[in-house]
Amino acid sequence: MIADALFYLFSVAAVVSGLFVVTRKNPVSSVLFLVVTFFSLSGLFVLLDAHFIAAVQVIVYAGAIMVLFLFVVMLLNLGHFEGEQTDFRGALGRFAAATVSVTLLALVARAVLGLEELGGQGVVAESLAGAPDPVGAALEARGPVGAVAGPLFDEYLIPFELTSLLLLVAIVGAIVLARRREP
Amino acid sequence: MEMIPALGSALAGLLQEAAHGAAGAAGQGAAHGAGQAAGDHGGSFTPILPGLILLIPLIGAAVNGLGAFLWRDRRLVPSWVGPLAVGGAFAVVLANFLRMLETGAAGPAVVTLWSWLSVGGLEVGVDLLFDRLSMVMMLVVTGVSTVIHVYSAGYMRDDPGISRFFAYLNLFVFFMLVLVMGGNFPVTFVGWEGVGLCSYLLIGFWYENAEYSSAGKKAFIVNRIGDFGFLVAMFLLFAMFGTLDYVPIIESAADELAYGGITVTAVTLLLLLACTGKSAQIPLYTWLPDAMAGPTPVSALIHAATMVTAGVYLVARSGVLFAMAPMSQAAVATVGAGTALFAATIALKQYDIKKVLAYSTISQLGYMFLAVGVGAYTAGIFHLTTHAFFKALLFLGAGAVIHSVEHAFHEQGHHGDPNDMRSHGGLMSVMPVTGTTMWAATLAIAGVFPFAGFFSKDEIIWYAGSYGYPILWGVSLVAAVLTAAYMARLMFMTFHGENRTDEAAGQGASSALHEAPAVMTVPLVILAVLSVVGGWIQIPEALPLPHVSWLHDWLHPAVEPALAVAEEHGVEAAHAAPLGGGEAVWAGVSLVLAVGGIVAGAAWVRSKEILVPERAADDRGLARVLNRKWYVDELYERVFVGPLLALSRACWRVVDDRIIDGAVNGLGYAGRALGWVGSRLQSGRIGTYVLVFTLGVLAVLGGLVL
Amino acid sequence: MSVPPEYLPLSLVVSATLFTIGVGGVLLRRNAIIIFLCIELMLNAVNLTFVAFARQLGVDGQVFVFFVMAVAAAEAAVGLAIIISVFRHYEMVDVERFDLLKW
Amino acid sequence: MESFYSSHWILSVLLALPLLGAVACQMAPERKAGQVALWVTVLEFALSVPLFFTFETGTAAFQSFGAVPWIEAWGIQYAVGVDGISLLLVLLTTLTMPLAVASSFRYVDRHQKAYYTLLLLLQTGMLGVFTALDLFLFYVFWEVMLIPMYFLIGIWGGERRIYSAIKFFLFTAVGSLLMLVAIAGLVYLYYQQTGAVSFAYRDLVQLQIARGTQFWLFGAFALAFAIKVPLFPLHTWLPDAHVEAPTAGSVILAGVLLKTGIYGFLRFGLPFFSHAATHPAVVGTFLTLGLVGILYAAWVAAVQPDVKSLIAYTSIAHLGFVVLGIFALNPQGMEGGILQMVNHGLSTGALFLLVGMIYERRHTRLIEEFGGLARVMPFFAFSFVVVALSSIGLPATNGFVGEFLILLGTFRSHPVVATLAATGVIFAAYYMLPMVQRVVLNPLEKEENEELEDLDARERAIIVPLLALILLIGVYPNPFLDRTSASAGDLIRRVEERSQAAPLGAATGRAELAFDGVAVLPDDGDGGEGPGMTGPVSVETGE
Repeated sequence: MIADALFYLFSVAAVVSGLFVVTRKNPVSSVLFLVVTFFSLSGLFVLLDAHFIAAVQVIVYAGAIMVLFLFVVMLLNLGHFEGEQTDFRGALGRFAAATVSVTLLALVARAVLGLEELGGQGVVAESLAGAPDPVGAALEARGPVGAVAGPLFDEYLIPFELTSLLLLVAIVGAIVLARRREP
Repeated sequence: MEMIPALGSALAGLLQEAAHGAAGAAGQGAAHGAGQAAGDHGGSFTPILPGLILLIPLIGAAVNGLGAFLWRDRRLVPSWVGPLAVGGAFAVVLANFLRMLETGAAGPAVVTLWSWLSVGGLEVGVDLLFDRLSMVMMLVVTGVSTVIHVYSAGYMRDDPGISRFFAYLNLFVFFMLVLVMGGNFPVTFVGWEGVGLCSYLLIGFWYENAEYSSAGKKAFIVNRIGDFGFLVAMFLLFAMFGTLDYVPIIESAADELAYGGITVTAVTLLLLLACTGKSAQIPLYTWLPDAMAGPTPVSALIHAATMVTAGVYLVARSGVLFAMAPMSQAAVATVGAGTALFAATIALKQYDIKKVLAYSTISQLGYMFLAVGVGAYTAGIFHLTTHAFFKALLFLGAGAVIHSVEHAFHEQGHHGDPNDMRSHGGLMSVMPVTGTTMWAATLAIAGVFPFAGFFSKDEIIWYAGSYGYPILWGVSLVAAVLTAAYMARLMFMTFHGENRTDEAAGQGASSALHEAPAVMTVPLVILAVLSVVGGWIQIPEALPLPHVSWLHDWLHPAVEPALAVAEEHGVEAAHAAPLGGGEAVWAGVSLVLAVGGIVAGAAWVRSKEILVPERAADDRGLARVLNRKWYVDELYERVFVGPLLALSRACWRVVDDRIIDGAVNGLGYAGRALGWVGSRLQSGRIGTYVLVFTLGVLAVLGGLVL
Repeated sequence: MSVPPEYLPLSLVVSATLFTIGVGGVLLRRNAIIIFLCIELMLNAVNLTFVAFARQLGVDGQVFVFFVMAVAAAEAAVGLAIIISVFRHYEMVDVERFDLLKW
Repeated sequence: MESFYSSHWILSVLLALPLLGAVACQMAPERKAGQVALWVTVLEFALSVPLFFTFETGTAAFQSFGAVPWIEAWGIQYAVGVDGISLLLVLLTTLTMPLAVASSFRYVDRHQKAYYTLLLLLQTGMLGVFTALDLFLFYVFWEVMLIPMYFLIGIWGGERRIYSAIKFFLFTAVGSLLMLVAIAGLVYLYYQQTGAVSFAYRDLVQLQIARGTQFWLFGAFALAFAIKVPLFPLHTWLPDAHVEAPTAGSVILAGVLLKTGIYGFLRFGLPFFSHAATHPAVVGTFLTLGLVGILYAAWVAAVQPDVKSLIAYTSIAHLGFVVLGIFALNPQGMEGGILQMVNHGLSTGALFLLVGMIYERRHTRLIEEFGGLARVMPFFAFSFVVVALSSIGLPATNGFVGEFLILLGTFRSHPVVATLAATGVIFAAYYMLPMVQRVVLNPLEKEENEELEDLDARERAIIVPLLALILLIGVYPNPFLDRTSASAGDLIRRVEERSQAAPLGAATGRAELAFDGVAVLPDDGDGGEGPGMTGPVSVETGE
C-alpha cells in the first residue's frame, strides 16, 4: 500500500522536475532539477526491484555526471548571457517542437495503453504472458547485486569489455578536445 | 544586223538537236507541233528557228550582264548590244509572222525544246506555242521593245549603270517572250514571275534611293499574291485535266467540264486574281503608281506596253475556261470597268506626270479586261495593241520632258521634282516634236476619230453594250470622258500656257530646256505614226468607211473555241446598244464625248492659275481625296501590312520566346528549383537536423504502432 | 518493498512522459548544455523502461541499464569537452548560430 | 572501276576517308590543317561524283550494297547501301563539305587542327547515317554526327554558344534516346516472331507489327526525326544553333543535318510502320504541323534582326514544305520533297556562306548594320540576290521546281492544305525581299561599309558552283528526278500495301508467323530478292 503511494510520489516528482529542467532559464537550476529527477528515478528503481541499479544511478549519474555538468556550467559561467535573446527557438520552432512532442507522447501512450482498455493489442500485452516473476527469483538466489552481476559477467561479458573500451576512448577524446591550445 | 541571225541560226540548229536529244525519250520535239493541226482552216505551221527568238535576248542580257562587271560604265557595248538583241528577236518573229501570213496556217504549233519535269503522271516540257494569238503578242512585245531600247540608249546615256540597265531590259524581253510563247501553264508561269523579277530589278534600278527599292519590293510582293492564284489554278487544272498543256486543255475543256461548274469557276477566278496582280487591276493595282520610281523607258516598256498586258493575254489564252464560267467572265468585266472608272478619277488630280500616265494605264487596262470579260477577245487584244503604241509614246514623251526639266533644274542646282507638272508649262515652243507626237497620242487615247484609240476603245464600249452589260457600258462611257479630261489637263499643264520652270527653279532655268536628241525623238515619231495608223486594221462596217476586219479574221482561229462555247450557251450580240441605236450612232456619240472631254479638261486647267509646287496650296475636299488616291494605300497598310507585322512580332516574341522556349528553359529552371529546395534542408543548423531526425523516428514509430 | 506487476503500464507512461519532455527540450532550447541535459533525461527515461520490463522479462533489462549508463557517461564527457572548446572559441554556445555545416 | 562502284567498297571508302583525313589533320601543323582537310574533302567529292552516273535509275533496289557481320551475337552487321532516296543526300554531303572547309580558312583562327578534325568526323557521321542499312550502325552514326556539331557550336560559336550548344544537344539527344528504345523494341519483336536476333534493315522492314504497337514505335521514331527536321513546336533550337554556329557549322547544319530527319522518316518511319504512318490522324497532324511550320516560320523570319536567325527560320519553312511533300504519298510530292531537300541544301547553304563572308568583313550579323553593298561588292550582291530568289522559289531556279512539285502533289491528296501552303509563296517574298533590300540595296550610309572589298578568288570559287547548280536544277531537273523516281515509287507502293495488311491483334506469337512465311511482299517471292536488296539475304554469308 505504502509502495503504491511512494510510486506515485516519485513519478510525479520525476515528471515535474523533468519539466523544470527544460523550462528553467538558468542552466544551473536546470542541472539541479535534473539531479532531483535522477533521485526520484532511483526511487522508482527501488520500487521495481532494481535496488543495485538504483544505487548505481545515484552514485554514477547523480554523483558523477551531474557534478561534471555542474562543474562545466560553473567553470564557463554559461548562465549570464540569458539577456540577449530568448533561449527558446522562434515561434515556428516552438510550434514544431510542441506538435512533435505531443505526437510522440500519443504514439507511445497508444502503444502502452494498448494493454488493457483497447483489448490488449498493444506491444506490451503479449510480452506480459512470459514467466511470472523472474526478477524476484533471481533476487532470492543471488541478492540484489548478484542478480545483475551474474548475467553481466557470463552472457554480457563482451559488451561489458567493449563498454570499458568505450569509456577509455571517451576519456582520451575529452582530454584531446578540451585541452587548452597554446596560441 | 545580218551577223546576228547567221550566228543565231547555227546556235538554233545546235539547240534543236539538244532539244531532240534531251526530249528523245518523251518523243515530243517539233514533230509534235507538225502533227497538231487543231485549227479548223490552214495547214500546220512550222516555226522558223523558234529557240532563237528566246536565245538572242538571253545572250544580250548575258553580254550586258557581264558588261556590268567588266567594263562597268562605258556606254558603247550596251547601247548597241541591247537594242540589237531585241531587234534580232523582232526580225525572227517578223519572219515567222510573214510565213504564218502567207501559209495562212493557224493551227497551234508546239515546239518542245527539252522535257522540263516528268514526274509520275505530270509531263511538263519546255514547250513553245505558235498560234495567231501568240504571234500578235510576240509582234507587239518585240516591236515596241525595239523602239524603246533605241530610245533608252539615248535616255540612259550618262547613267553609270547602263550595262546593268540593258541587261535587265533584255532579260525582261526574254521572260516576256517566254510568257507569251509558253506552250503550257508552267512555262507561262516561268515567264510570269520572270517579268515580275525584272520589273522588281528595274523599278529599283537606282537602288541607292530607299523609296525606289521599296517600290520594287512592293511590286514584287503584290505580284507574288497574284502568282499564288496562278499556282493554285495550275494545281486545279492538273487535278481536272491531268495535264497542263494549253492545246489538250483547250480541246477537251468544252466536253470535260460542267458549264458554270464550281471547279472551272474556281480556276478562272484564281486566274483572274493572277491577272489583277500582274495587270494592276483592283485590288492589286497599288504597285503600279509606285513603279514609276523606275527609269521612264522602263515605265514605258514594262508598265505600259508589255508586262501589264500579260493578264489580258492570259485571259484570252484560256478564253475557253472563262467562256465555260459565266460568273467569272462577269467578274472580269466588272473588275475591268470598275478599275477603268476608279483609276480615271484618281488620274484627274495627280500632279506627277508619270503618276497620271500610270493611272491612265490602269484605266485603259480596265477597258481591255472589260472587253475580254464580255467575250470580245479580239477587241481586247486590239485595244492592247493600240494602247501599247500610244501609251509607250506618252511615257517616252514624258521621259523627254522630265529629261530636259531635270537638266534645267540641275543647271540651277534646284532639287525640285522634275516630274511635277506644276513646274512645267509652255514647253510646246521648246519641245515641238515631243509636243506634237504627244498630242497625237492624247487624241488617240481620248478616242478622237482618225486615231487608233477611237476604233479600239469604241469597239470595246460597243461590245460591252451589245453583249448585255448596260451598267458597265455606261461606266465605260463615263470613264472615256474622264480619260479625255485628264489627258487634256496633262497636255495643257505641260505644253501650253506660260512656262513656270523659272518660277520653280530660279531665273535662267527655262533657257536650259531643250528638245530631246534625235535618238529619242525618232522612236517618238515612229510610235506617233503607229498611234494614228494602228487603228485602221479594224474598222467596223457600220461606219461610212471602208470595212476592214483584219485583226478579227487573224485572231479568229485562236479565239474560235471560246466563241463556240459562248454561242452554244446562248450568249449573242444584241446588235443594239442598251439605249437603242446602232454602232454608227454610238461611235458618233463617243467621238462627241471625247472632244467634249478634251475641251472641258482644257477649260478646267485654264480656269485657275497654276502655282509652283513650293507655293501651291494643299487641295481640300474631293480634290484632296483624289490626289491621295482615295487613301487606298493607307487602307492596305492598316488592314494588311500592319497586322501582319504585328502578328509576326507576336509569333516571334510570344510563341517562340515565351511559350516554346519558356517551356524548354522552364524544364531547366524546374531542375534548379528542386535542387534549391533540397539545399534548404542542409541549413547547417543542428536544430533542423534534430527536428527532421525526430520526425523520422515518429514516422517509424507510427508505422509500427498504427 | 516493491510494487506489484500491474504498475508496469504506469511506469511506462512516466518513462514516456519523461522521454517526451527530453525530446521537447532538445528541440526547444538553444543552449547546448540544456540540450545535453535533456539527452541525459531521455536516456534515463529509457533506463526506467528497461527496469520496468526487467520485472517480467528477466534481469537482462537491468544489465542493459549499465551499458546505457556507460554510454551516457562517455557521451557526456566528450560532449562537454566539445562544448568547452566551442565556448572558448565563440564565447557562446547558442546552437542556432553554428551553421558551418551549411552545404 | 565498274565493280568498285557497284560493290559496297565505294561507300566504305567514302566513310573511311574522312577518318583518315581527321588523323592526317591531327598530325599536320596547325596552319596546314585547313589545307589537308580541303584536299581530303575535295578527294571525297571527286570519288563520290561517279556514284551519281553509275547509279541505275530503273530499279528501287539498294545499289553498292554490302553486308559484313560485325557483332554476330546480336545479329548486327556493317551493312551499307544507296538507293534513290539517299543517293542525292550523299552527294549533297560530299559537295557541301569542301565548301564548308574552304569557307573557314579566314573564319577560324584558333585550334584549327581540332576544328578540321571535327568537321571530318562530322562528314563520316553524316555519310554513315545516309548509307547505313543496319539499325545499330545507323544509331551509332546518328550519335557520331551529333557530337562534333556540339563542339563546333560550343567552342567556335558566337556569344551565347554554350547555351545554344547545350540546347541543340539536349533536343537531339532526347529524341535519339527514344529512338534507341524503339529500335530495341523492334529487335525484340523480331526476335519474338522469328526466334533470331537481327538489326538488319531488310529483316526488320518485313516485320509484321500489330497496329497498336506500331503507333508507339512510330511515335518514338517520329519524335526523334521531327526534332531533327525541325517540325513546328520542336524547332526553337535551330535559330539559336545557327546564330551561334561558325559559318561552316551553319552550312552543314542547314545543308545536311536537317535532312537526316526527313531521311529518317523516308527510310525508317514510313516503311516500318506503314499503317501508323498512313493513319489519317497521323498524316493530318504532320500536314498541319508542316503547314503551321511554313506560315509561322515565314512570319517570324520577317521580323528577325539577325540575318542568320532569319535564314534559320526560312529553313524551317522550307522543310515544312518537304514534310508536306513526304506525307502527300504520291510520286510528285515524294520526288518533289527529295529534290527540295537538295535544293534547300544548295540555296540555304549558299546563303549561309555569303552571310559568313560579310560576317568575316564586318563581324556583325545585324541587318541594319549593312545597306547598299551592291555599290562596293557587286559580285556579292549579284550572287546574294540570285541565291535569295532561288530560296523563295523563283521559277527557273531550283527552289521553284521542288516547291511546285510538292504543292502539286499535296494538292492531289489534300487540296485545302496545299492551297494554304501555297500562300507560303507570298510570305516567302514578305520575309526575303525586305532583308535583301536592307542588306544589298538602299543607300550606303555607314562608312565601315565603304571600303569593304568584293569577294576574292577563293570566295568566288565557293559560290560559283552553287549558283551553277541552282540554275541547272531549275532549268533541267530531270537527271536528278529520274534517279529518285524508282525508289520513291517503290516506297509509296510498299507503304500503301502494308498499311492495309498490318495485323489487328497484339504482337502475334512466334508460332504461326514463321519468317519466310511472310508472303505479304509480292516481290519477296524468290526469297533471294528481299525488298529491293541485291546481295544475299542470309545473315551469315557476308561479302
